[in-house]
Formats: sequence, C-alpha cells, structure tokens
Amino acid sequence: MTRVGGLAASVAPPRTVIARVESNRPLVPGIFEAVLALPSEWGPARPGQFVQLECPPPELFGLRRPFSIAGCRAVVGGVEVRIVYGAVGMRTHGLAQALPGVALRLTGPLGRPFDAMPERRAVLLGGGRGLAPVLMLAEHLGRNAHGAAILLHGARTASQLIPIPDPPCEVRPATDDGSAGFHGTLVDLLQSMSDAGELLEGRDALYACGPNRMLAALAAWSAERDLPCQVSLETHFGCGLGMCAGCAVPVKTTAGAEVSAFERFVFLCREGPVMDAQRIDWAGVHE
Amino acid sequence: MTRVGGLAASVAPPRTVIARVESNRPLVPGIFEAVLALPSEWGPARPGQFVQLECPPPELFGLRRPFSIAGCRAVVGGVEVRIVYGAVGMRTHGLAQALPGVALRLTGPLGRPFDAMPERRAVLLGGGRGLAPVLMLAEHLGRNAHGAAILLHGARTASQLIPIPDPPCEVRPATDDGSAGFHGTLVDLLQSMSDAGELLEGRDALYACGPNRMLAALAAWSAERDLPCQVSLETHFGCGLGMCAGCAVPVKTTAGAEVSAFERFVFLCREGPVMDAQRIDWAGVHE
Amino acid sequence: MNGDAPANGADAGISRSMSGEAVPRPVLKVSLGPVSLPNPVLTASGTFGYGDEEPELTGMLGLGGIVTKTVTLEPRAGNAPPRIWETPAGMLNSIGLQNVGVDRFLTEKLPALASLGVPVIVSVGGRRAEEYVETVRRLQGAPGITAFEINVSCPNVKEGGLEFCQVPSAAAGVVEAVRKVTRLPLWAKLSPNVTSLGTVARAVAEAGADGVTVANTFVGLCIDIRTRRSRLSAGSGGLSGPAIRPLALARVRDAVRAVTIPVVGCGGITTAEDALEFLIVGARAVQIGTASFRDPRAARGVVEGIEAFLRAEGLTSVEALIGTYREEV
Amino acid sequence: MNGDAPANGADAGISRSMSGEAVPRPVLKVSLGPVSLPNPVLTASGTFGYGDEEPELTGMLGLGGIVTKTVTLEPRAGNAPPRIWETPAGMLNSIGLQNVGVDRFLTEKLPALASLGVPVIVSVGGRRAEEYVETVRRLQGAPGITAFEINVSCPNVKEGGLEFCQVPSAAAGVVEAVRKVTRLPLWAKLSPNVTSLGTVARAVAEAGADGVTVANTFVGLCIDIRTRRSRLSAGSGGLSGPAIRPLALARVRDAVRAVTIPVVGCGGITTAEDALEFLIVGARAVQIGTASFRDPRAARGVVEGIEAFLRAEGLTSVEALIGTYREEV
Ligand SMILES: Cc1cc2nc3c(=O)[nH]c(=O)nc-3n(C[C@H](O)[C@H](O)[C@H](O)COP(=O)(O)OP(=O)(O)OC[C@H]3O[C@@H](n4cnc5c(N)ncnc54)[C@H](O)[C@@H]3O)c2cc1C
Ligand SMILES: Cc1cc2nc3c(=O)[nH]c(=O)nc-3n(C[C@H](O)[C@H](O)[C@H](O)COP(=O)(O)OP(=O)(O)OC[C@H]3O[C@@H](n4cnc5c(N)ncnc54)[C@H](O)[C@@H]3O)c2cc1C
Ligand SMILES: Cc1cc2nc3c(=O)[nH]c(=O)nc-3n(C[C@H](O)[C@H](O)[C@H](O)COP(=O)(O)O)c2cc1C
Ligand SMILES: Cc1cc2nc3c(=O)[nH]c(=O)nc-3n(C[C@H](O)[C@H](O)[C@H](O)COP(=O)(O)O)c2cc1C
Ligand code: FES
Ligand code: FES
Repeated sequence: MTRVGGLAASVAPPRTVIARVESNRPLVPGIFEAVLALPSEWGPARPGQFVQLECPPPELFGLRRPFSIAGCRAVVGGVEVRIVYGAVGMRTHGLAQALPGVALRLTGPLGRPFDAMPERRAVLLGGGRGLAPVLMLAEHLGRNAHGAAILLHGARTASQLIPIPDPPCEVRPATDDGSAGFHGTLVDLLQSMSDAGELLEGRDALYACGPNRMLAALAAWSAERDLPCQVSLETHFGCGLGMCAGCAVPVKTTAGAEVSAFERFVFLCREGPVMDAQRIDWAGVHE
Repeated sequence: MTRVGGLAASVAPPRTVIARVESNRPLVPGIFEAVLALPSEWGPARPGQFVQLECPPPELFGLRRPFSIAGCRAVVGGVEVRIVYGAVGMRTHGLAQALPGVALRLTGPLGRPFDAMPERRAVLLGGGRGLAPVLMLAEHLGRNAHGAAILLHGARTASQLIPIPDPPCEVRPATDDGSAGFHGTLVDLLQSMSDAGELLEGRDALYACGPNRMLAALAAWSAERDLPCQVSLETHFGCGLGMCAGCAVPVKTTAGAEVSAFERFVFLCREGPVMDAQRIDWAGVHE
Repeated sequence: MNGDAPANGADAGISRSMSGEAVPRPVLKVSLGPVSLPNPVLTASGTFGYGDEEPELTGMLGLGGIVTKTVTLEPRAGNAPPRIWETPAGMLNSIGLQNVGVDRFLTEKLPALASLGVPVIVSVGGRRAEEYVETVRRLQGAPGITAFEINVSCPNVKEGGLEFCQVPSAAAGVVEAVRKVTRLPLWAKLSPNVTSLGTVARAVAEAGADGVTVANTFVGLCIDIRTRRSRLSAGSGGLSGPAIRPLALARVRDAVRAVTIPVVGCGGITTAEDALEFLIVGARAVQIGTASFRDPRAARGVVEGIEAFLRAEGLTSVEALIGTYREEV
Repeated sequence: MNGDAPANGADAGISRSMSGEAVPRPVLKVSLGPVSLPNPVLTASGTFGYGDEEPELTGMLGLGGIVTKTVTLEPRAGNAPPRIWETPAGMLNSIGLQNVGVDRFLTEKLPALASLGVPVIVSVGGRRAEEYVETVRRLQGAPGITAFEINVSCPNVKEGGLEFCQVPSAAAGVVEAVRKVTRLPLWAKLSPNVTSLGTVARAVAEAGADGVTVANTFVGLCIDIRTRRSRLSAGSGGLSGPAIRPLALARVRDAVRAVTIPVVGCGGITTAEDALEFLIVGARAVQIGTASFRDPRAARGVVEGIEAFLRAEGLTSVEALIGTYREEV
C-alpha cells in the first residue's frame, strides 16, 4: 500500500489572485475548457492540484468551486492556467457563459498532487471530464521521464470523448456503449488488459480521475492486487482551504488501532484531492 | 385643483414580455439610456407610464425595478421602448452593464400617465434623470397640439444636464451651481419666471418629474397658486402591479370628511406614478 | 372546477411517451382534508392582492387556489412608507396589513375573485380573537369561499399580533374561537419565529384547525448606514423570498412530524423544483409569494413544472410524491 | 498588540484630508467589558479552522480577533458527507463539530494561533454542562487565550445540543457552571432559532456571561428532488451567509435591547457596509464567517472598509458609531 503524502512541502504556496478569462469554449457537448490568465508570481502547479474559482455572475453571492488544474504554463507577463469543466449546475453553467476578459477571484494551487512513483510504469485513467488532471500528469511524466505512461480514456459515448490533439503517450479510448474504442468501462478495460498480460502487478501503478462511482469500482478492483492506485476524488467544498471542515471523506482505520474519532474523516481539500484509493472508506463516499 | 384620473380606461393593457437590449449607453456620467426591443403587440405607452424591468444578472433573484418610459415607438417587427436611468444601486449598476442582446423580463405599460389639460399651457419640469418622462410628454404635446410647452431642465451641474438633441419645444436649463443656464433650482427658476410675468396663474399647468425633494418643493410652491401641478413620484416598488401594497404614498384627506383608514395611503403603482401634487401628504414622503 | 386543463385543448388527458405509447396525464388534484384543489399551487396571502389587481388575470387560471390579502374587521392604513427593501435573495416588507376591511372586501373584492373559477381562501387577521371571530362571521355566509386562512403570524402588526404568533395557547385560542362560528375549513398560518413550530402546530390542530400554512415571514432588519435608520419606516419587517427557502422547508418538516392535519408549505418558492422539495417533505400544497413580483406568471410556471417532473419520473399523480422524503436516521 | 497598524508604514496614525489638513486616523479599538480588541472584526467560529489552515495567514494580520473552531472535550468525527450545500445567497452546513478535542488543541493548535499576534477567543462546545466545564478547565491555564466563546447553539449536534440553544435555563446553566472554573471573559454564543432571543440573552447575562455572540446559524433543509433525500447526509443543517443577514441583525437588536453586556454580531456579514449595520444597531464587534470562503481576505477588507467609512463620515472612532441606530417609535 502506498501512502500518498510528504509532498506538501514541495508544492508552491497558494495565492489568491484575480484571474482573467482568456478563452472559454466547449470541447465536447457540455464540457468546456477555460484558459485563465494569472499574475506571474502564481504557481507553478502540479498535476492533481486544484484551484478555488469564483464562478460568474460575481454579484451572486456564493461559494467558489473547485476545479482540477488541467495545465499551467508561464507566458509573457504571467501564468496561464487551463481547466476543463462540465456544465452540471448553476455555477458551472454561469462559468460556461463567461466571456473573455471576465475577472474571477481564484485561489491556488491547492491540495496534494499525484505522487508519481518513478519505479513503476504509470497507467492513467481519465473518465469524462476527469481526463484533464491525468492528461496533465501524462504530460508531466513525459517531460520528467518517470517511466512510460499509457492513458485510458473513458466516456459514455464517442461524442463525449474529449479530443486529445497531441497525445503525450499511448491513449486507449473506451466507451460505455462501444461507439468508440473499447466497449465497456475503464475498469472493464483494465481487466481485459490484465487478462491479456498488458498490465503487470508489482510493476505498474494506477492514477485516476473521474466520477466517484468509477473510482470506487477501480478501488475495489485494484484492492487485492499489487497495483498502487491514486485517485483524485470529489466532494462538496465550502472553502477549499481547510477552514470549514466541509469536505470530509471517510477513511479506513487500521483494524485494532486506537484512533480518535477525529480520524474517521479527512479533509479532502488538504489531504487530497489525490488520495490512495485503499485509504478511502468507499462505503461512506457519496456520488 | 385638478384630479388626475379617469385615464385608466384609455391606456393600453400591460403585458409581460421578454425585452431585448438594443443599445445601452451613458448620456452623462452616471445616467444611461437603454433602448429595448419588444414584441409588436406591446403598448402603446403614454408619457408618465412606467415599466417593471428585470435587471441583470438574471441568476440573481430579485425584485424588478420601475422605470419611466422615455419613449415608445413602433418599428419594423416590434416596438422600441427607451428608458433613461441613473446607476444608483446594485440593480441599476447591473443594468448599466447589460450588453445588446441581453433578454430581460418586462411588464408594462403600467400606471397613470400625465393627464394633459388642453386648455392650459404646459410648463414641464425635469430634474436630473426625471427629464425623460417630461421630455416624452413635451414631444407628445407637440404632436397633439395641446398647447405650446416650455421645458425647464435642471441638474446639479452643467456636465449632468442630459443633452436634448432635437428639442420639441423651448428648453430652459438650470443648474444648482450656475455652471449652465439659470443659477438655482427649478423652483427658483419658476419663481423668477413668475416674477417676470412669464408664468401665468389660471393659464399654465405644471408637469414635473425629478427627485422627490424637488417635487415636494414644487408642490409647496404651487400650492397657493392657480397652477395645477402633476408630479411623477417615486417610492420603493415590490411588484408594480397592485399586488403587494408596498408602494404606499400618503395622501391628504379632506378635512372633516369621513374616510376609512385604508384611504390614508394610495398605491403609487396604481394611482400613480403621476399624481396631483396637492393630493400628496408630502410630510410622509421619504426621499 | 378543473385547474389542470390540458395546455393543448386537443389533448384530452392523454399524451404520448417517447416510445409512442399513450400515457395518462399525471393527476395534479390534491385534497387537504375537507378542501379539494385542482392542483397544489396557491398564491400566498398579500402577494397577489385581492386577485383584481394583476392585470393579466390569465396568470391565475390554472392555479390551485388564491389566498387573499389578509382581511381585518376594520379597514387598516398599514405602515408608513418605505415598506419594501430588497435583501440578498429576498425582500423585507412592513406593509402592516393595509386592507379595505371586511365589509368592502365582501362587496368590492370577493364577487370578482369568486368568478375566476379558482378556489378562494380568504386570509383573516386581527388584533384580538373577537376581531377574527367577527370577521369570519361576516364572511362565512358569502358564496365563493373555499376556506379561511387564519393569519396568526403577521410580524408587521405591532399591537399584539406577535402574541398570536409566538404563544401556542394564544394562536390556539384564536382558532378555537373562530372554529365556533364557521363550518368552513380553517387553516392556521403560523409564524416561523418560534422555538418550536411543531408545538404551535399541535396546539392549533387540537383547537380545530383543518390545516396549517407554514410559514409566514421571518423577522428581519436592514439599516441605512448613512442615516442610521431602518430601511423600513416601521423598523423591522418580514423577510421572504429564496433566502428563507431552506428555513421554511425545515419548518414544514417540523409541522409534518408534529400534526396529522394537512400542511401547506410557503417560503421562497420560485420554481417547480422548489415546490417539489416542499411536497416531498410532506406539504400537501404550496404557496407562491415573492416570486410573483419578479414574474407575475411564476405560480403558473410552477404548476407546469410539477406536471413535467411527474411525467419525467413516471409518476401518475402528485399524491405519489407527497411525503416521500427519505429521512436519514 | 495593535491590529490597526497603518496600511502604509510611513503614515504614523495621521493622514491628510482632501483639503490638506492633517486628520487623525479613526480609532478602531473597541472594548467589550473585560476584552479589548484592536478593531471590531473577528472571524466566526468554524469558518477559519484553527488559524493554521489558511495558507495566507497574512489575511489575519490586522484582524480584531480569531474565534477558533469549536473545541470539545473528546475528539469528534462530525457528520458523514456531504456536509455542505449552497442555497440562494447562503449555505447550509452540517459539519457536526468535527474537531481534534481539547488535548490536541492545546498541544497542536493553540501555540501557533497564539503566536499570530491577534486576540484568540476559544470556542467551547459540549453535550452536557460538565463537558463544557472540563474543557474550559483544561484550557484556562494555557497562555494566549483572550476569552472563551461558549457555543450553546450548534444546530448540528443531535445529542441534546438543541436543548442548550433553545431553553434559556439550560443555556444559562452551562454558563453558570463554566463561570465557576474560569476568570477569563466568557461570551455565550446564542441560537437564533428561538421565540425570544432576548430572554435567552438575559438568562446567560444573569448567569455571568461577559458578552453574547448573536447568532449561530438558522436551521434549514434542502432536498434533492430526484433521490428524495436531504442534500446533507445529516438531514437538516445550519444556514449562514448573506441570506440570513437581515434576520441576524434583527436578533442583534433584540439582544442589545435585552442586556447591558456587550453583544457581538454575526450572520451574513460580507462587506464593511454589512458590518456597519451591526455596529450601528449596537453590536460592539462583528464576526465574519461564510464570506471568508468566497474571499479568504474578506474580514481584512471589512476592517479597511470600516476605517474608510469613519473617515468619510468624519468620525474619530468606531465607538462613535456603535449603537447610533435611530430607532423609529
Ligand atoms: C478537488 C475537486 C476538483 C474538481 N475538478 C473538477 C474539474 O476539473 N472539472 C469539473 O468539471 N468539475 C470538477 N469538480 C467538480 C466541480 O467542482 C462541481 O461540478 C461544481 O462545483 C458544480 O457546481 P455547480 O454550481 O455547477 O453545481 P450545483 O448545482 O451546485 O450542483 C451540481 C453538483 O455539483 C456538486 N457540488 C455542489 N456544490 C459543490 C461544492 N461546493 N463543491 C463541489 N461540488 C459541489 C454536487 O455533487 C452537485 O450534485 C471538482 C471537484 C473537486 C472537489
Ligand atoms: C414609477 C417609477 C419610475 C421610475 N423611473 C425611473 C427612471 O426613469 N429612471 C431612473 O433612473 N429611475 C427611475 N425610478 C427609480 C428607480 O426605480 C430606482 O433608482 C431603482 O429601483 C434603484 O435600484 P438599485 O438596485 O439600483 O438601487 P438600490 O441599491 O436597491 O437602492 C438605491 C435606491 O433606490 C431606491 N430603491 C430601492 N429598491 C427599490 C425598489 N424596489 N423600487 C424603487 N426604488 C427602489 C431606494 O430609494 C434606494 O435608496 C423610478 C421609480 C419609480 C417608482
Ligand atoms: C409584500 C408582502 C405582503 C404580505 N402580506 C401578507 C398578508 O397580508 N397576510 C399573510 O398571511 N401573509 C402575508 N405575507 C407573507 C406571504 O404570504 C408569505 O407567507 C411569505 O412572503 C413567504 O413566502 P414567499 O417567500 O414565497 O414570499 C406577505 C408577504 C409579502 C412579501
Ligand atoms: C462551515 C461552518 C462551520 C461552523 N462551525 C461552527 C462551530 O464550530 N462553532 C460555532 O459556534 N459556530 C460555527 N459556525 C457558525 C458560524 O460561526 C456563524 O455563526 C454562522 O456561520 C453565521 O455567520 P456567517 O453568515 O458570517 O457565516 C459554522 C458555520 C459554518 C458555515
Ligand atoms: S473545503 Fe473547507 S475544509 Fe476542505
Ligand atoms: S408596487 Fe406592489 S402594490 Fe404597488
């Protein structure tokens, strides 16, 4: 079992800044990509980290929303951050309507990134809009030569598969309805790879982001295998900064160990969003 | 004393429609003009009537705001309504940012219009953004040859005087600081006209819109003169439709007459916004 | 009286599902004890006048009912202006029950209201139990009244009104006294400004109420920081609108737990989704107030939205949804 | 400790008016009985963690004080997720007092907090009076505690917590018991979910409280209409944010009328204008909660805005503003 951690010290300190929308466009129906311009002192961000972003309209009081960072690069005069998001409710619909130039309050980079294990080959799983952070990880692994990566990329149907114009590694698509790539879920695809000897216990490691339901299935599937599995989880955030205790995720307590009641839940915004799949008590995770 | 009334039957029925912003621009600092496109069955509106307009952002729940109609004309495929408004608080600031194309829910035309008295010369007074409805009345009087009108046009200072590109009648500006036109308030201007024999009791009638404070001063000034005076008043509206009883304005009760307590206040959205200045109990009118 | 007339005249109660089979239209009718309504969406007292003001009366056709502005024995002037102030996702009002009084209501307002073809619930207010009794006595013979809503909860009446709201026995006393003079159904409209709404609900139920409306506005205050005065001339007022919706919903749950008589939900409902939350928690009908100010057709839209939701969920009646809240343990 | 350090280091307490004369900087210092604060703006309990979480601690420098997350005798797990749901202009939470417990608080949290140079008010919770007493007993010798805030109002603790909120004698009993074991100033944080907050305020004042914080969250509920379940796993939660501001302000006025001990205002404050409303009504300090989630620097902005307002109004101190509400008669 791999304990994700010890990284807090090596990540950039979070800053609250004003982000300007550079561009904002649909990638596939209902899923958008926004590019945000930030001041140059911001970041750098690591794959798996997130931002707390104000969603328009600003007159409407409300909580900010967490979004995984899909990309972060220095540009002339500042830093460019990309997010990929689904328009699922009021705030993300509001964001989808933001025009270039709109100014939004943003805090980040926040949270624990993926902790790539150099000694293992990385098998990345991105379900739906969960593709973004794992794609960033794939690019990162490519740059850092941490070991060859393969990216499994799932969606409900072909038209929902987010295009990957310039893939940093091998990509294998899968769709629930078989309309493109492998016919089945990403876990089904893993199983078939395992059956075909393409996935090796003791040698590979899994890094995943997607719907909580998919991550739960993945956790169950990998539990009894020697395949360390890091997942980027979601829950409702109040602050994203460890201030509100809103983002509790139940974790397993070692049988017999004496732990305080406080240890039953961890704050996902601080101990996550990337966590070891086996540490999570999936029975208590909501969808 | 002139009782404004009996007009409800001759005004167009109000309709709730979607208005599209055609244009929206500042006239002077802090005062804007919006042109709204409505469906063709809407209106026609008479000078002094108002609309209840949703102010952006629509996601932000809130009361609609009342605005006097500054102009209303049939155009190809619909009706064009103009309003002139000051950006004074949250909703009007929101409106000032509305771009062409924005759709806003609107109900109107509402309320009692000015009731022009054909037998008297019309002296119109427009203070600040209160210019809009009296300017529309001036245009209306011109078209209908109700008697020559003269328009007194006041503002704090020269830069706040809303330009009148194509005046339908004689216009006399006045500024509180004397930076343009007459030096003083519109009531001071009236007094000087009266002193100069330019204003005749028994022959002239006053029609005014402006800050409640100005209207109160005007009412006091005209009270003992044979100068009928109609004013377009403001208070906080809940619905604008007679449903909420929010828009109470205190009225004088004839001494000795037995009136029910209910008669102490009238609903400005139904019995106004244009009312006989002498009917209002100004001591109870807030600013 | 049938409020759920098909939107499309040709469609006689049957529509087609996506797969082409004929599916029956969901039944929107609800009964609340002795009261039967064509659908569960009413206007809230004081937010739709006496039904004669809204110029687009078509907005009311198809509603489950209209609750009138509260009527008192004598005409009332109400409070001085300003009476309205907007707040985040809400509004504060201090109307103070301005109304024409019961006698003018009977001659000038009720006949037109009764002719609309929508159930009319007359809201009755007062300062003392005797005033409520006398008002109901004068009203109860008149044709066209489906029920009374006894407003024992107005936060804007200073002379003792708060007593009725907040003291269970006082609220119950009013209901008990009114109960003696009328056989028409009685709903008691409760104040949310209490420690235990359930206790008040039980008291009025025992006193003979046929239903409870939950709830009236929450006491609130806003200050003009420049003048150091209240935004409302009367000082504090009652908060309504979406801001209070979660609070009203919790109070409805309390009432549903406390009594077996029907509960009518009210507070911040703007959309069909909002109304459905109240029905799921156990309200048998809902009232729309402040939302009508923003959109005079809001209540009609709620009716349509409820029907669409029932269809989408494959439910044949709104009854099948009422009280289906799966409470956590 | 001086929280109103000049924004510009060179400007030693003097600035220039528009006409060029030197005008003294307004004094932001307030005293609340035995407690003296550099300015009247605090963070609200449970919304700023233990002060160690917010990565931009600079946001706290210049605050009037920090109220910690409520600490209980034993560590508490809190409620299952989801614990947060957004509502119109507000949020519902059901954290359930998850906290590390008093012993870990003393060793792991308090030292860092105390070193920030900002007054620390430790919020204390419990299920029974004895738990409060024991928690305060363990805390009260520790250095760096300016006062205790006794949380007798959490709506999210099921096991009897509601009793303290809502029964004046129960709330007073807790205060009285705690009073016996500490000489440090005690504020009682009250629940707004009561018929008469004034009565509870009087009871805790008589029991020895040095101040009251008004108020905690309002009980609310939101339903997922598809699953028919609450949006929060615990069922109902507490509503906070701008939605409740007018309600909290009315409760503060009730408390100011009822007691002579200082009142700390809390509920929906987002801007300096909001805070000023509370001060004008008579609160001697305010707390910022939910607004910090949207903008971690919100509280600091409120301090700056208050200072700017005092200047604009030509007032020399915030004391000159407190309680200046010109109430209508
Ligand atoms: C660490 C993290 C990273 C995320 N990264 C991404 C991403 O890269 N792309 C993306 O599309 N989405 C991402 N999400 C999810 C995203 O934050 C939610 O979809 C968004 O908050 C929904 O807001 P809404 O107003 O549109 O929806 P709402 O109408 O409020 O609710 C729709 C759904 O969103 C969820 N939700 C509601 N409130 C919150 C809240 N305060 N915090 C989180 N979720 C909430 C609920 O499950 C709800 O059912 C991430 C979430 C977390 C915790
Ligand atoms: C019949 C009528 C016609 C009007 N015509 C015009 C016009 O042609 N041009 C124009 O600029 N203004 C007009 N007004 C005033 C205009 O409605 C207000 O300026 C506007 O509502 C302010 O909204 P806000 O959100 O910007 O201000 P807020 O921040 O809400 O408040 C600023 C001021 O606006 C007033 N106000 C607040 N709420 C309301 C409300 N619900 N209804 C009315 N006033 C309120 C208060 O006096 C307040 O001090 C008219 C008002 C009435 C009653
Ligand atoms: C302007 C206004 C006037 C009201 N007048 C009354 C009234 O006369 N009688 C009454 O029982 N409730 C009255 N109410 C309360 C409403 O009926 C309703 O209970 C409350 O507004 C909450 O619902 P809402 O949020 O949908 O508006 C009034 C509310 C408003 C906003
Ligand atoms: C997420 C969250 C957690 C809270 N936890 C506590 C707590 O532990 N103790 C307490 O006294 N109040 C707690 N509160 C209440 C706040 O301190 C404050 O009273 C309330 O939120 C109203 O203020 P606001 O509208 O500014 O947030 C909490 C509020 C929130 C939103
Ligand atoms: S979201 Fe607030 S503590 Fe994690
Ligand atoms: S604004 Fe509602 S009655 Fe006039």
